[in-house]
Amino acid sequence: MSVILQDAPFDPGALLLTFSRGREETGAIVSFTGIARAEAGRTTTLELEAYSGFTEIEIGRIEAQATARFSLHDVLIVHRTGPIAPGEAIVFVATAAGHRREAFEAADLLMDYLKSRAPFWKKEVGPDGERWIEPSDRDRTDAARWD
Amino acid sequence: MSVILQDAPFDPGALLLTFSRGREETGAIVSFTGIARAEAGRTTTLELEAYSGFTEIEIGRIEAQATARFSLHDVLIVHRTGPIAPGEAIVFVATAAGHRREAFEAADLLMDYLKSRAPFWKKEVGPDGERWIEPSDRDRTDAARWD
Amino acid sequence: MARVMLFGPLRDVAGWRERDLPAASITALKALLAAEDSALGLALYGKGVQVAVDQAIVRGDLALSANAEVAFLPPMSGG
Amino acid sequence: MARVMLFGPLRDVAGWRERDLPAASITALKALLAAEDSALGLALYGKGVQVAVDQAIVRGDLALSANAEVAFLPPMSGG
Repeated sequence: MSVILQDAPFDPGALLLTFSRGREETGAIVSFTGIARAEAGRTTTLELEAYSGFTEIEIGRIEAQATARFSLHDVLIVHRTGPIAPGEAIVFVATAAGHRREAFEAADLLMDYLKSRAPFWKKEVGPDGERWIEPSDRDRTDAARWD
Repeated sequence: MSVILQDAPFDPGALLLTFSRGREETGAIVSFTGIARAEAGRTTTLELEAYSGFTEIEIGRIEAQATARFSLHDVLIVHRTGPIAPGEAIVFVATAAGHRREAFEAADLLMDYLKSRAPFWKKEVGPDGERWIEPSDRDRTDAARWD
Repeated sequence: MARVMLFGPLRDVAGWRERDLPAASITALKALLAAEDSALGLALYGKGVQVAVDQAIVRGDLALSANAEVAFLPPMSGG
Repeated sequence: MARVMLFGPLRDVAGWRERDLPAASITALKALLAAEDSALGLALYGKGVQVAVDQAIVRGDLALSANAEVAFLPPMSGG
């Protein structure tokens, strides 16, 4: 079980490769990769700020809740911080469980949390200037499904 | 959009790596990897039989339905056939969409279909002999969610 | 001649997977197989067994063209 | 002295991210910041701004020990 925040780009395939190795009793692994969209040129960079230390602890708390709720064998969360270019991965979540429903639901819950409540501040920078982003209404209602 | 059946083992990480490359407008990629469980020594090999040609067409039909229903940008389904050892991947499904809910639900639907209705015949071989497997009740009710 | 294919448990019952057999229709083919091997005959009429001709599921009887591929598909287990 | 940290839009409003400031409590610290920069003061009392002391969210006022880390967290945007 781990939470990694990093400025450096990462490769979701390489993360899944490591995560899925040597699992004899895990029947199901779900991964989610969130990618910065170019929005047809409207966004040139995404800037993500975390509160180093605090952000990892808060995410780790939800990770522990999901692990207990869905009897997970393992979880990995990797999240970019700093400037992110279109096409680059922002977030990677992988869940390992005995059966597929638990692995799917845990990844779904973790992503809903990360997209709406995790301690990040996100700015979109484009040709028309920059703006701070808030969670969408859909992000909020998605997250409320698990309360 | 593709369906690949193969006797050779595959690496889910390598598949995700290729699948996620160069996507500027895809916001979300979900992957599912199904792994043969050792069941604490009860299963030594899983044997999967497909009807070459027919099985790909049937799976491709559901892939096309999921693509339309969830506005997918892309889908990849890779499925092992032949003898599979514990710890080896049996199935890999990846979905790419603009937003995460569509990517999650499409992968979920495809897996429910693959686990309960896809044209495969599956035999478990262990120290106590061999037996043909049928979908579990849970597999059937999971699949019925999408009808 | 039809190319006849058995899948899953049907193959275990019959002891073979693929054979070329003379048959003008699905009904005639089933009767031929049952006459030769009663256990296989019983299994072919079993619950949930579907028939595909040239890779398309068919219901009821159907005349078979020369070189037709006839597959007997027991209930699918999923992957 | 408290180590004061601003995140997200608060940092843009204030023009700085981290400073050491003398303050015996959160209330005193907010008053000090508002006296110095009224736009920041307004933002700090804005909707949804949370305060963390030594990386734990606190509600209401709290006395600050020497070397306390005080972070002002505007509504989180998620990743």
